[in-house]
Amino acid sequence: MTNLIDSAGLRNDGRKFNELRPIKLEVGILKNADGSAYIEMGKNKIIAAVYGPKEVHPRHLVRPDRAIVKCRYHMASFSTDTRKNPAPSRRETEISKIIRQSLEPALILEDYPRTAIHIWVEVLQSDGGSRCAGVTAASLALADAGINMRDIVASCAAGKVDGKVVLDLDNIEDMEGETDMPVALMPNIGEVTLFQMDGIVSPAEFKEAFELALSGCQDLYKLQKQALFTKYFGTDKPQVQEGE
Amino acid sequence: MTNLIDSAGLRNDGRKFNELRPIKLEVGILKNADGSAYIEMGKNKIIAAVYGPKEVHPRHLVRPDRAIVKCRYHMASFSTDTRKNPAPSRRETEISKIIRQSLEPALILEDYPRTAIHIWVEVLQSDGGSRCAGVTAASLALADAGINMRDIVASCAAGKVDGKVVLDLDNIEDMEGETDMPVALMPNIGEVTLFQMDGIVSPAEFKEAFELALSGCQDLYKLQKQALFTKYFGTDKPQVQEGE
Amino acid sequence: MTNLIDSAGLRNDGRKFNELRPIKLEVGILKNADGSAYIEMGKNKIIAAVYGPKEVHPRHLVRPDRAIVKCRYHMASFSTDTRKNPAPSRRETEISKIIRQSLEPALILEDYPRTAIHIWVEVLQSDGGSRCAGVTAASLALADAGINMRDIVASCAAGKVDGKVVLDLDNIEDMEGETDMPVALMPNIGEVTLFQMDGIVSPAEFKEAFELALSGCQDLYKLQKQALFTKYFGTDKPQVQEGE
Amino acid sequence: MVAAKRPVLESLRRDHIIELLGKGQRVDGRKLTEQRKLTIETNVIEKANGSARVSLGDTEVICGVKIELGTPFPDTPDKAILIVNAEVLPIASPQHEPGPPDEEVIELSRVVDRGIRESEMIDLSKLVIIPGQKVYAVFIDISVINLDGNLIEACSCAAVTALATAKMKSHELSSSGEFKQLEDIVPLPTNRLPVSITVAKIGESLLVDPSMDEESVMDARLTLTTDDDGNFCAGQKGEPGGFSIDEVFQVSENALASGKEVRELMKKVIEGAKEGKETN
Amino acid sequence: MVAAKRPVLESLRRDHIIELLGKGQRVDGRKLTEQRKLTIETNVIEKANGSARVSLGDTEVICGVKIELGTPFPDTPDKAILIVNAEVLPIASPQHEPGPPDEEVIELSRVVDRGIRESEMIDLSKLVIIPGQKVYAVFIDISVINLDGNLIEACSCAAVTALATAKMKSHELSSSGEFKQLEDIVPLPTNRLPVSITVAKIGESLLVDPSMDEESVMDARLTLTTDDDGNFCAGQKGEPGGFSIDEVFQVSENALASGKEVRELMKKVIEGAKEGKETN
Amino acid sequence: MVAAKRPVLESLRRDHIIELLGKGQRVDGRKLTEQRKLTIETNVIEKANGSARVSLGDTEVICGVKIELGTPFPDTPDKAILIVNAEVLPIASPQHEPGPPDEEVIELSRVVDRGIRESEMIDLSKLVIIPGQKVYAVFIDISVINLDGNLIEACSCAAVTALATAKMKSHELSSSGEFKQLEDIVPLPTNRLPVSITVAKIGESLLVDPSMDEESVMDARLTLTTDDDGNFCAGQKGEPGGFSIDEVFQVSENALASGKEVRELMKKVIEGAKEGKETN
Repeated sequence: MTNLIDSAGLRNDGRKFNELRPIKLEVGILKNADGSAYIEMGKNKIIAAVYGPKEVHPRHLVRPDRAIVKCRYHMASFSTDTRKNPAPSRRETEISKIIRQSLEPALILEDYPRTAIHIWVEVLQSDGGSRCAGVTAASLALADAGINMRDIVASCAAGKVDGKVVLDLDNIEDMEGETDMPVALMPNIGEVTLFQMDGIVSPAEFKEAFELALSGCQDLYKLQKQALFTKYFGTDKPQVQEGE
Repeated sequence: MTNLIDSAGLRNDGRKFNELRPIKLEVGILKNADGSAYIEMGKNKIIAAVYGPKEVHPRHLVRPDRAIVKCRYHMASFSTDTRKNPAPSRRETEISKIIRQSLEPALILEDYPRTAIHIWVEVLQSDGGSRCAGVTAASLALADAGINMRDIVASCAAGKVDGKVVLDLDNIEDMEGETDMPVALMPNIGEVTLFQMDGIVSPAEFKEAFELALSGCQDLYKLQKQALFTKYFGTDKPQVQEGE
Repeated sequence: MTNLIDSAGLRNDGRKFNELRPIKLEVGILKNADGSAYIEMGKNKIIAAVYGPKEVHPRHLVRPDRAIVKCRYHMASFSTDTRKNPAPSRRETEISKIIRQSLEPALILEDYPRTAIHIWVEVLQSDGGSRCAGVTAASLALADAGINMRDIVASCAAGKVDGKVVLDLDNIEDMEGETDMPVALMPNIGEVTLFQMDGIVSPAEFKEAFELALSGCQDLYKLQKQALFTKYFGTDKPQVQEGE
Repeated sequence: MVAAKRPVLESLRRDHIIELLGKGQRVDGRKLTEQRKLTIETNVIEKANGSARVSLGDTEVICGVKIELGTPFPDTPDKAILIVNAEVLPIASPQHEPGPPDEEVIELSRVVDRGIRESEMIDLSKLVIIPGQKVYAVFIDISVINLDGNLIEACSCAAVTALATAKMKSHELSSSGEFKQLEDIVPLPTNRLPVSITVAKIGESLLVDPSMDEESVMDARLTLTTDDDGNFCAGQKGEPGGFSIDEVFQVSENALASGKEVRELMKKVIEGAKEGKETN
Repeated sequence: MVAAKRPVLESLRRDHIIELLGKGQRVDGRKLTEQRKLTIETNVIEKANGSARVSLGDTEVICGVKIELGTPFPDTPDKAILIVNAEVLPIASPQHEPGPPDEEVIELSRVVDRGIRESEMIDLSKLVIIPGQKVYAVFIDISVINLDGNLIEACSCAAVTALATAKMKSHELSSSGEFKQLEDIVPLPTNRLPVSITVAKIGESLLVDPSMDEESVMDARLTLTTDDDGNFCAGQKGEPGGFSIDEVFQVSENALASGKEVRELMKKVIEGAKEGKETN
Repeated sequence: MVAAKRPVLESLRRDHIIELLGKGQRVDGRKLTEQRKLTIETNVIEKANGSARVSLGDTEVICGVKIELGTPFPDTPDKAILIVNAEVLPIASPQHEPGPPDEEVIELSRVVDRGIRESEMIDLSKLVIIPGQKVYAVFIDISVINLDGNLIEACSCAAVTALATAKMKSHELSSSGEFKQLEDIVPLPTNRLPVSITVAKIGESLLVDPSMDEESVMDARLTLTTDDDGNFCAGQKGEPGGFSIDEVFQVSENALASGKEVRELMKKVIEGAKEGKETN
C-alpha cells in the first residue's frame, strides 16, 4: 500500500482530512431536458438530466396515487482508466437503484399521479465518489425541472485511509484505503437517504466517519443552493470553491 | 470404458439390473407454493412446485377453452460436478418442453379455462435421470396443488450398459454406458407420455429396455401413491425403499 | 495486393470493366410466401420473400395512413467463406435498414393503411454485392406479392479496382480493390434510392463510377422485367445471360 | 399453432381429418404409412464443405456443413466438435418472424444432433488433430425455407446427406508437432446413414410423415432414428399427448420400414454426388 | 411489490402493522429486536465443495460453493476470484417467474458479496496458484426456495456457513512450476464469520429481521454487517425512505447485538459439521 | 419520429417548412448551404487518450478515444483494431430511453467508422506491435448529450478531432521480442482529416446540415465524406426517399464546399490543442 497520508497529515492531493475536493456545479446546461445539472467533484465529471412528469410506459407500471421514478446511473466507456465495456454492469444496476432510493424521499410524488419522472445520471469521467456526485447533481436537475420537493439531497462519502477517518475519498483513496462510506442527507429534514459501507471500521470510527460525511453533505448543500441561485436569480458572485 | 457391471452381474453401486436407486419422496414441502414435492433418486435432489391456476401473462396467450401450462426445468449452478453456467442452456429448454408434454396428458386443462398452471422443476443436485425424477416429483406437486388429473405420471429410464439392459441409470452409467431411454407412464391409462432415446439398441433390446422402464414406472407409482397418502392421511408407516 | 486487372484489361474472372456477372432470376419460388424471388449474381445465391399486407405487431407501430415496412437482410451461417456466427451482426442491421429504405420509395404504402409489409432477404451464399442482389430480388418478390408499386428497384455496384472504374465487384474485387459504390435505381422515375460508398475516389472517378452503376441498374431492370414476364405470361424464351 | 387461437376452426379441421382417418384416408390422398415425395440435391452451396437441399412434399430445407479448426471442450479433449443449429427462416411461413430460436427449434436442432451423434455416423475421435488442443469443428447449419410439416425428417435427411458428401482439406503434423493444412481435398470420414422417421398420432390413427395440416391437429408424435444395421439409435416423443405401449412398438416398425426406403434414396444420391450428379 | 397495485389494501395493512408497533408489538408476536427462528444445515449438496440450507422463519435458501481453477482478472493478478450469485427461484413465491435477475436480486448478490469480501473472511491472496495465470475461483451460488422476507440475512448466513465448512483438493507445484491437483482434501482457509443484520423502519419504529408482510409496508431498511471483533465491515440502506441520524446509530447497536447471537449459532453449526453433524 | 404518430401536425410542419424552402428560406433563417455554428473543444476527458466536445447548433456530442492493447482479428493479423461506438444518451432527448442501440444508432456508428477507416486517416498497419499477436486497439466512443439533428456530422467531427489530438504511451520491443510500454507520450499517428457532410432533401430542395425539425420532415438524406485532397472517401444515403441523379452531383459539390470550411476550423482547433488551447 502506498503512503496516502503524509507526516503533516495531508492527503495525496494535499487536502486535509475534512476537506472536500474542488467542486463545480452548474444548473440547466442541456437544451432538451426538463431539468439538468453538471458537477465536477475532483476528476468526476457528471451530467444529470430529468425528464418528466411524463407518460408511463409500459402502462401496467402506472400508479394511480403517485408518480413512478426511473433512474439510471451510467458510465461512458471513456470515463474510466481502462475502457469500460458498454454493456450495463451489475455495479451500475445497483447504483441506479441506490441513487433512485436516495432521491425518492425528497420528491412529492403524490403531486404527480399516473406519471413517470426519469432521472439520468451520466458519468463522463469518474473518480472516487461518483455515486455521491451523481446524487448531488441529480437533486439539482430535479429542482431545475420544477419537480415539487420536500428538501434537496446532498451526498458525500467519508472513509478510512491509512487508519485515519477522512472526507470525500478520491480514486486512489477509494481503491487503496480501508473503508468507504457514501452517505446522502436531506439537510433540512435531517434524514439520511443513502448509506453504504465497504471495509472494516470500529464502532467509534463508524460514528466518526458517519458524522464527517454528514458535515460534508452540509457543505455541499450550500454549494447546491448557490448554484440554483446563480441560475434562477442571475447573480454572478463567484462560487465558493470548497477545498480551498 | 470402465467395467460397469461385475462378474456377479451387479452394477457399480451394487444394484441388480432391474433395481431402482434408493428413492425418497415428500409432498407439500414449500410454504408459498400451491403444490410442491421433493424427490431424492440416487444423488438427484429435486424440488418441484406448482402455482396456479392463475392469471395468464401476457394476455394474448389466454386459451378460452382450457388452461395453458408453463414449465421450466432448471439446474442450480451447484447441482453438477463442474459448476453449471447460470445462463439457461439449450438442454434445459428442451427438457422443459419434454417435461411439460409428459404431464399435460394427465391434466384436465378444460376445467380451468383462461388460466395458467406453472410447473417449476428445480434440480438442486443432479445425477443420471434427473428429467425422470423431475416428472415424478412434478406430478406429485400437481396433485398437491389440487389440479384435476386423469392419472399420475411416473417416470424412469432404462438403458444399455456394458451390453446389458438395466433400469434407472445413474450418472456414470448414463455417461459411459451405451444407451439411455427415459420413459414416463400414466399407469392407470397405460399411456406413455415421455419417450426419448440416445444410443444404439437392436429391436429386441429396444423392446426389453422399454418394458423394463415401464416396470420401473409402475414401481415409482406405488411410491408416489404412498407419499400422497402420508401427506394427506397422516400415516407414518415407513416408506418402501426401492433398491433394497 | 494481387493484380486484379490483366494487361488486356480483363478482370480476375475474365469480365470487361462494364460487364455484370452471370445473373439468374426466378420469381415465385416459395409455396408459403405471398411473393418470392431467387437471384444468383456471380456466386451470390439469395432468396427474397414478402409477406403482407398483414396485421401489425406490436399494435403501437400501426400507422393510420400507410403500411409500415419491416425488412431483414440475413446471412446463413454457411453463406460465407468462414462460418458466420448466427447472432445478428451490426453489418446485417445496417444493411437491413439500407435495403428497406431503398425499396420504400417504390411502394405505394398509402394503399395499405394500418398494415405491415414484411420483406425478408436470405443470403444462402454471399459474394461481393449481396446487398444489391438482395434489393433486386426483393423488388421482384414485392411485385410477385402484388404490392402496388410506383416502379421496380434495380441495384448494382460500381467501384474502383487497380485504379480502374469497374461494374459489379465480386468478392475479391470488393476486398482488395480500392472503392465500392452500391447504388439502387428506380429506372422509370429516375431516382436513386440506395447509395453507399467505401474507399477513395476523385470527383471525376465519383462521376464515372456512379454513372457506370446506374447503367448496370438499367441492365438489371431488363432482366427483372423478363423474369416477371416469364412467371406471369409463361413464356419460355431463354433468359438473357448478362456477362456473356 | 395459429389454429390454436381458433378453437372452432381447429376442431372442424380435426373432425374432418379424423373422419377420413377412420376410413384409412388422409387429406392429401396418401396411405397412412406413405411418405411424401422426397427430393435431395447435393452441393448446392459451393462455399460450404458439404451441402444439401431437401424437399419433402412442400417442406424445403437447406443444410450447409462447415469444417473449421477449433479447441476441444475441456471435458472431451479427444473428441472433435459437432454443432447442429437449425433455423426456421421467416421466409418459411407467415408464423415465423426473426428472433432467437424458440423451444420448438431448439428441440429440432437437438433431435437432429442426437440422431447423427448417437448413430456414430461421424467418428469424432478421428477428427482430433492434437488432443486437448486442436480438433476439427463440424458445424451443421440448417435453414428451413418453406414449412409444411415434419421438419425433423427433412432437416435430418439434409444434414446426413450434407455430411456424407462433405469434403475437407487434409493436414499433416510436422515432426515437431506443428499443424499444416494441405491442399489435398479428402472426404469427411463418415460411417452409417441414420434416418429419422416421425409418426404422428391423431385420434386412434398413426400416420407417417405428417404434413403441417396434420401436425396442427395431432395429439402426439414419436420420432425414431434407425441405422443401416436395422438398429435404433435415437428417439423423441413430442406434443402433449401419449402413446399406448403397443403404439410405440408399431411406430418402431414404421421407422424401420420407412427408414429403409429413405436410406436407399440417400445412398443413390450420395453415390451420384461422387460421380458428379447433384440431385436425384 | 404486489401490494403496490392495491393502495387501499396496502394502506389497511400498513395501518394495522403501525398500530401494533405503536404498542411495541409485531403481527407475528415477536419483540422489535427479536429474530425469527434460524436453522442452519450443512453439507446438503454433496457435489458442492461446501453447502448450507438456512431457514429464517419461513424464508428458506440453499447455498452451494464450488471451487474451480480460473485465470485471475487482469487488474488483480495476485487475487483469487470470488463470485456471488443469488437467485430467487420461481418456486419461492407467486411473484417470481423465471428471467434475468432484476435490480432487487442484483443488489442482494452484491450486498452478500460485500459482506464476505470486506470482512476479509477469505484471504484471496492465499488462493493464488501462479500469480497472473492460475488462481482458484470460488463460486458462491445461492438459491432462494421460499420467500418470507429478509433475504439478505438468510443468504448471507447460508453463504458464510457454506464457505466456513467448504473443503477442496490440495495441490502442489512441481519444481518446474507445473500445477498438480492432489487427492488430499483440505478445508478452504477462512478467517472471520461476518453476519449481516437488517433492520426495517416502519413509521417511527425500527424492527429487526422483517418478514415479507413487514417488508411490504416498510419505509426503509438498513443492513449492517459485523465481524467477530465487533467491527462493522459493510452496510447498505435500501428502499425509498430515510433514517434519522439517531436511527442509524440505533441500527448499528441492533446489528452488533443480533449479529453476535447469529454468530454463536453459526459457530456451533460449523463446529458440529467438523464432527460430522449436519444441522443445528 | 414522434411526429410520425401525429400525421396532421407532421403535415402542417412539413407544409410550413416547404413553403419557406420555396422562397429559399429555412425555419431558423439559414441559407440552404449554410451550416449551423460549430464549436469544437479538445481534451475534455483527461482520462481518455484523446477527446473532443462538439456542438453543432444545439446538437452536442462528446467523443473519448481510448488506446489499449489487444489481439488482432484472425483475418487481419497485421492491422490494429479500430472500433467506433456511438450512443444517444437518454439525457439527449425525450425520445431516447436506455436500451440496446437501435438501427439508427448502429448506422451512425458504422458511417462514422467508414469515414475514418476509408479515408485512411489512421494507418492501422503502423499500430501493430507483433503481427498476429499484439496490436493497439483504438476505441472511439461517442456520447450524444443533446440532440438537434445531423448527428453524423457532429459525431464524425468529434471523433476525427479526438483522434487527431490523441496521445499514447510509446513502446519498445526487447531484442528477445518482449513488449515494454515506455513512459514517453507520443501523438497517435494520423494522416488526413475526413469530414462528413449531410445534405437533406425536402420536397424539391436540398439543404446542408439539417436540424431536428428539418430531419423530421425530410424525404431523404445523403452523407458524403471528403478528405484533404478533395477526394470522396465514404457515402451513405438514408431515409425512405430518393435522389435524382443530378441531385447526387449537387450534394457532392455541397460536401466538398462545406467539408472544406469544417476542415479549416478543425485544423485551427487541432493546432491550438498542440499549443495547449482547448477550444476554438
